[in-house]
Amino acid sequence: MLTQLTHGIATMTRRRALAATAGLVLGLAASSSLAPAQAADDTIKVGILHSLSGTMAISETTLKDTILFLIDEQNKKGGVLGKKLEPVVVDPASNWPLFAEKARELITKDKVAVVFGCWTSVSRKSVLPVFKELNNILFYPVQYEGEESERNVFYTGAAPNQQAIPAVDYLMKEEKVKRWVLAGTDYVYPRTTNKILEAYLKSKGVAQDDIMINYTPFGHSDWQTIVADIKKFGSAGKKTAVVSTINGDANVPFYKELGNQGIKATDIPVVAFSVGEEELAGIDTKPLLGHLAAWNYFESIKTPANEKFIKEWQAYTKNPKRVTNDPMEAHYIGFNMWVKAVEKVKSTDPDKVIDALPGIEAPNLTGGVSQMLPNHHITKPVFIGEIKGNGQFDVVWKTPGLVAGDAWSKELEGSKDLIGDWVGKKCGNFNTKTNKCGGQGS
Amino acid sequence: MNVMDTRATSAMLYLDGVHVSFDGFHAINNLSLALEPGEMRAIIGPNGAGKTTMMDIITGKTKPDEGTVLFDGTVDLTRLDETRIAELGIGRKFQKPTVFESQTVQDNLLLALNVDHSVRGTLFWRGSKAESERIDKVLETIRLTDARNRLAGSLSHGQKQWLEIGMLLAQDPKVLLVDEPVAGMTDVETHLTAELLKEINRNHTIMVVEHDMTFVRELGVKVTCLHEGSVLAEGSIDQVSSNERVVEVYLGR
Amino acid sequence: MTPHILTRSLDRAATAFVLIVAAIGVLIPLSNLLLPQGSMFQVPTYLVALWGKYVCYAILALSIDLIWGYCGILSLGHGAFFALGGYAMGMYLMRQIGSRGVYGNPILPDFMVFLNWSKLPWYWYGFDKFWFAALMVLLVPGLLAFCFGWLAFRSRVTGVYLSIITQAMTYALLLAFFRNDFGFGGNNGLTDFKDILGFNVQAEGTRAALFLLSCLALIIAFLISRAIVASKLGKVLIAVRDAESRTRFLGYRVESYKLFVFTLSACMAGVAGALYVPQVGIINPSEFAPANSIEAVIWVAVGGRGTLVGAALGAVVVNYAKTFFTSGPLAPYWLFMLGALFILVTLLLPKGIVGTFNSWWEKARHSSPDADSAAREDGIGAPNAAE
Amino acid sequence: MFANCIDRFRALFLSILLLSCLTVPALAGPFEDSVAKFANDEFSDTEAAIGEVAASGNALASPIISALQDGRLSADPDSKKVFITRTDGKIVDAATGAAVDKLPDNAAAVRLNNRLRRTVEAALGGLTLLSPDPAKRLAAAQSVFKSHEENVLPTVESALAKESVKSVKQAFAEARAAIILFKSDASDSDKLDAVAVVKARGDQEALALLTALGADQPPLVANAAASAVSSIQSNLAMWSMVQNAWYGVSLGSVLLLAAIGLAITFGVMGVINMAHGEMVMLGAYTTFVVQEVIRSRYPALFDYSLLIAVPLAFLVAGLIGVLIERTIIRFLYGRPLETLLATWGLSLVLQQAVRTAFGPTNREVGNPSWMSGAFELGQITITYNRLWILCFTLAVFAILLAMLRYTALGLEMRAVTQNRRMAASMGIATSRVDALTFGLGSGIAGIAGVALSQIDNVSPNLGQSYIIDSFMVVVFGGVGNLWGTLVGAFTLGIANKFLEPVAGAVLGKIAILVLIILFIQKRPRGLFALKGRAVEA
Repeated sequence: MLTQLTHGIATMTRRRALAATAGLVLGLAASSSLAPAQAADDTIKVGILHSLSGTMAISETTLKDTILFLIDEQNKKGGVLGKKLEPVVVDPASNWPLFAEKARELITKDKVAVVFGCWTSVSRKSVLPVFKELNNILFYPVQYEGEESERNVFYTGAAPNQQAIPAVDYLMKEEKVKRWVLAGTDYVYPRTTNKILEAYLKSKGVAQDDIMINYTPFGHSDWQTIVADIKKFGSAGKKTAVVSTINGDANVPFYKELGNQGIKATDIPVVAFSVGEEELAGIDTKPLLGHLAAWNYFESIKTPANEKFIKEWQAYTKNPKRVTNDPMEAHYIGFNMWVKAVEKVKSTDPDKVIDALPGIEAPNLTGGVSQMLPNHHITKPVFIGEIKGNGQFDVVWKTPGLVAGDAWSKELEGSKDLIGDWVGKKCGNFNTKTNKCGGQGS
Repeated sequence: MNVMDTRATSAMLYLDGVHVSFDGFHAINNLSLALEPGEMRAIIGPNGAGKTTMMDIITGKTKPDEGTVLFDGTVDLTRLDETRIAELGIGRKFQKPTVFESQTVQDNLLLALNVDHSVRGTLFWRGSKAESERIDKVLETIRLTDARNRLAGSLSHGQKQWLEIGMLLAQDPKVLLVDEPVAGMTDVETHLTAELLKEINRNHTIMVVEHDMTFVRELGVKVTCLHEGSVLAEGSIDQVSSNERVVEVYLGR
Repeated sequence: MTPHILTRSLDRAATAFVLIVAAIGVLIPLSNLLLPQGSMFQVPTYLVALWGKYVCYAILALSIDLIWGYCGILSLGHGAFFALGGYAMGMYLMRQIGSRGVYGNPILPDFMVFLNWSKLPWYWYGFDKFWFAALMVLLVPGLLAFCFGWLAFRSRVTGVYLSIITQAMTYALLLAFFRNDFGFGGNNGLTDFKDILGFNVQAEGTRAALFLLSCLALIIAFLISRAIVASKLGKVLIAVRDAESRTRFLGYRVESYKLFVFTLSACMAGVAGALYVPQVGIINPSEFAPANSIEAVIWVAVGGRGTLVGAALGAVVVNYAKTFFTSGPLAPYWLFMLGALFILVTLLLPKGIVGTFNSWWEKARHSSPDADSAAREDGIGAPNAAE
Repeated sequence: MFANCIDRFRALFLSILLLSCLTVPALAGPFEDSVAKFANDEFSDTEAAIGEVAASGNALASPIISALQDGRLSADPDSKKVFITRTDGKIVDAATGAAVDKLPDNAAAVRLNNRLRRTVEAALGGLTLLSPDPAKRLAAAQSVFKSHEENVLPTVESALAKESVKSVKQAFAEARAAIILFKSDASDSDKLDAVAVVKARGDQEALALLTALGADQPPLVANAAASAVSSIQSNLAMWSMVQNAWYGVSLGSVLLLAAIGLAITFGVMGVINMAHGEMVMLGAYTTFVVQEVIRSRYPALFDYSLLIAVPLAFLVAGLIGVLIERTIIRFLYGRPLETLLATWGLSLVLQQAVRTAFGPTNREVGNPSWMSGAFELGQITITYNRLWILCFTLAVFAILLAMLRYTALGLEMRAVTQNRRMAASMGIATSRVDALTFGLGSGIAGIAGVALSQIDNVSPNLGQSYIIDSFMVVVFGGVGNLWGTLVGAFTLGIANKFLEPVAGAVLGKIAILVLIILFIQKRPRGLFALKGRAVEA
């Protein structure tokens, strides 16, 4: 019955004729095969796979708006290959299996040329088999734990070497930090990042005793004990810093507790990898003055491109206070790269676009030009920003040039010999030691 | 306690020195009572006298703080749970008629039948001629043959009371505890119920709790009056109702 | 005389249901495989996977209905059994990847390699064999349900209290499976499956077969449930649901009945989870989220509590609505609809779709008070087919 | 030996320069040139400028540096002019002290990073050791205690001698001890005395100082320091027990606050309100709206924002509660499981409604000044917000208890819950009482939201994170008993906080859940269960 809703009344008569035999099944088939829009010829469809409801809506809604904004801007310029871009928005509702279902729907039913989407690693992992099976393109805009290079995915967020390691370097050099607290939410990104950092710190001569690792559940709200522990750990006579991979929601109570227990950035600085302008919008940042974040983009960076982007974004959203953040810039870069690749091969055929993408360059918003690498990651500058009283960041340090994203961490035993190379080797996990594709080998 | 070695008493049901309190309130206070095999006993008493609590104790729903509760002179009921006590042969009809409303009258009786009550037994139950004959017989006794396929929930109040008595019959226990069987019944129904109970009494021991004095009188059996959790008076209905303290309790002091 | 347990359970409506599910189970895969792509009547693969998912949900709904609809046990943690079954299957699929993982480690799954685990934890042993995994699919949820139920039913935790501790159970499992130390892949769970019994999980043929299997499992689960509710055991369960202590005073060991049906239901949920995982391609801790379990209860409520067909139907209808409303312009309002559905169904349609239909049907043919047994389908007062 | 503190010394070095300049005539270059360096927007130039300005002995040095610390120092990159915005809002040229009408358009605040902030702090600490304000002297002494730069010793000693305020004198003594401890040429006996002073201080920082003391100390001193360290450690270990207990009580108060409304709706009325968390969320959003209005219209009232929000949150959540009861719940009495499902649906609707109205992101709710910061009690830190929340929770609990016991509504509520028919026949409008009771429970949840907005995210998901915990508290404590809820909340809070250091936050939480499940087996009706016939009905 409900299938009728999905397709036009036009199909009704045909369906009714066949309903006598195996109506339900065939009806289902008819409904689905006729549903794809006939408009497919004069527009290019772009899938947007970001949660609009549920727990992840807090972060992902903005990214949906970003892509809509970018498509709008592109269409003003005449679209791509002379066709308008048509966004297809779905809501995977922060539900991981639903991500896979929606991805399948976007590719099979809506026949999109490319998908921009996902935030959490698990959502990306969930849709990965779908993109591989149906051979389509996913642009993933969020910093993540690395250890992945897939033919169908382009990672425009930071790999650990584009965020975590430069941040630690900064603290070591500029703040002379000798003792480290690695605090994170208990899931894959913090676990992996902390593993990488631990190995990196040890390689720099930091003793095991000088590293404290702590994990908390998602949405942890009672930070009293942990903040007290950090305070205690920090009073051992050596300069101490906290490297925080605490996930979005838990940050506000964490920072509130830090502020209230009187831990100032001058005593124990906290450098966070998941706290950006959007997250700070929910906190009174005065007590957090001087705590740090490492990103590849800050709204406060003054370049003409960034100022133009912010102005147009705020005009598009009709909200003069709307902030911008790093994953938005990642989508900005990714979207422009895709457009360039499509224009280069004059086709939206995923195979052609995938092959064309490595090597494509697109300006980022911080004054540089990012390039898509053969491992499907991009080059990005790394900035360290200090939290200011107005919820923005003040860039205190940046890498001299752009840093190339490593798909595989050099610090981890399992992946140090691996590289991703979809141009020469056509392989995401090429082992440079055995010269073979397929991981460590046995 | 010399409970287990010999039959301590010839009584079918034997309560001695039972105490129960709920949060400091003494619901049952040094209650002693004996019910001989084959006897029918009426229990009366004002609200809160502990009648229902006493039944709860006998059927294992409430555990007494102290005291002896023996069944058939040997079995210590305070150590058993409701299911075990029911299996021993003590059936109970509740104050508020409690039948399985969403099932048919016939199924209600079927469930009450004293046959294999294990999970396996019921899963592979196939029914037998003997069983359906017994159900037919009980239906006849409680005058619900015509209503056998009706849902129990659709019965009238009186019919539900009877159905519950019928379930007791199907259960075929040694002792029947009947809590206010005629509450809400018409005079005719009350009379019929009294007849029914007397008939059942021919081969079952019965304890009836009732407020309705006409009904108790009609039963014509030994009466025990409870008050504040202990026995106030015992004897024939005339003896009890002429007892000064009973009058005092019922009419207020 | 009462007929055999199996024949007794197949009244007209039940037979119709079984036939429809069987037809769907055969025709959808056939249409998908045999008809040419793009043909009007070809069911695309993505719909096969989607409907496969619905069918798994239908089994889960059935298992919830068996305990809630018939025995009055409202479990708000049934998703836990579903997820455990899924994890057991996921572990098998993980082991089947072998050296095709991104790190190429022949034994360790990828997530263990990148967290520097040196060897396989003991509880992963045996999962490389399908029979073992299949056994675990039944055993793990069954055992958990048995232990949990044994404790809870014996101490007579009932009603709301039981619902809340089942919720605590699934919440505790959610937190535990989130932990990477636990060895089940943490938040990401298990994914990137390649083969099942030597067949590529993404191949159309495998999908079709999995769909057929799911339908088969639904039929079997339905028949088992039917057999139970149509037996005297079913009457006892309803008795427990309606008047638990009365049942006890009749000499039934209520806790055994509850334990039996709860454990069975958990096993069914486990099977549903196991079939779900290869079709969806991922299993992760979010399946343990209390919200998921509550949602599954709603499927049953929508379809009709205490009617097996209703439970299955409810699962399909609600999930279809979810698929439909989470795309397109209505996407941001999906939660409004789901929420409103909960409220409206409980207020206006307390018997659910099938239950309401049944009573309407009963009323329509009220002229004969001794209603035909088939008309009542597998409704609450499942009548004796002997009449 | 100083290797681990180099950056502190760099900072201190400047302040020393500065101090010496107080007595020695200024040797630095033209003051204006130094000040102009602030306009270069380079951290290295800013650092140099701080040093030079501090060393200049110019009367403007202190105002410039405090302005820099507070972000009131701005610079015009084009004209290289630097300005101080004084606390009274007046603007002066930093180089000359001349008053200026307004800041140039392109003037921006001089930026600092953490290292510079420490430099500024140290410079200011040196400048303020002799400040007339005792609070500033105290802060300066504490800053010296941390940095223990030996060149300040003479100043510290002279300050110590002059000091009349006891607590400040103590701080100076400790600062002096810290310096002596690290002074290479101090005598053993002086050092032993210093160890004793630091040991007497006995806190984390004393411990840090003593641990940082290198191995190259004379054996006598090293031994004394080692024994001081172990004595401080064991003392702190004892305090950490107290600390855990306090954290537990504090967590318990949060749980109680979240659960107390539920104890009314679920415990007293038997309504399972899964949308309870959303009532809490609505309270938090009410606080947000109140603060927004105050920020834009009456900024002076900000400190009273919570006091204004409490009654409003009670009204908002309470009225919505009444509405819910009248439109949904009253049709579902006696069907607890259906109520559960309907209210869960409601919670989804409310969440998404708030998400639509206020956006999916966190909203900023500020802490008023009296809710910020912390104080030390012995060796534990007590934050004001937690303390106030505890007091607030207990007050709400007491008021609620009194209300149930002494008011007419309370009496009617108890009557209706105990025997609805009887109450109705006695002329109590039961449906009105139902609505009011539910409204009361919801209103209290709303109040809880005001308090929770101070420690947690204000986002549409706020309620979700408390609902399961709240139910656990009520069920654990025993339904129908407010005291049970109180004891339940504090028991769970304290148990959680003692488990957390041992098992970690995640395992601790799992352990608590498992313990509750097992506990319910033992006492199926909670800690304080009602007994007797009535509960079975």
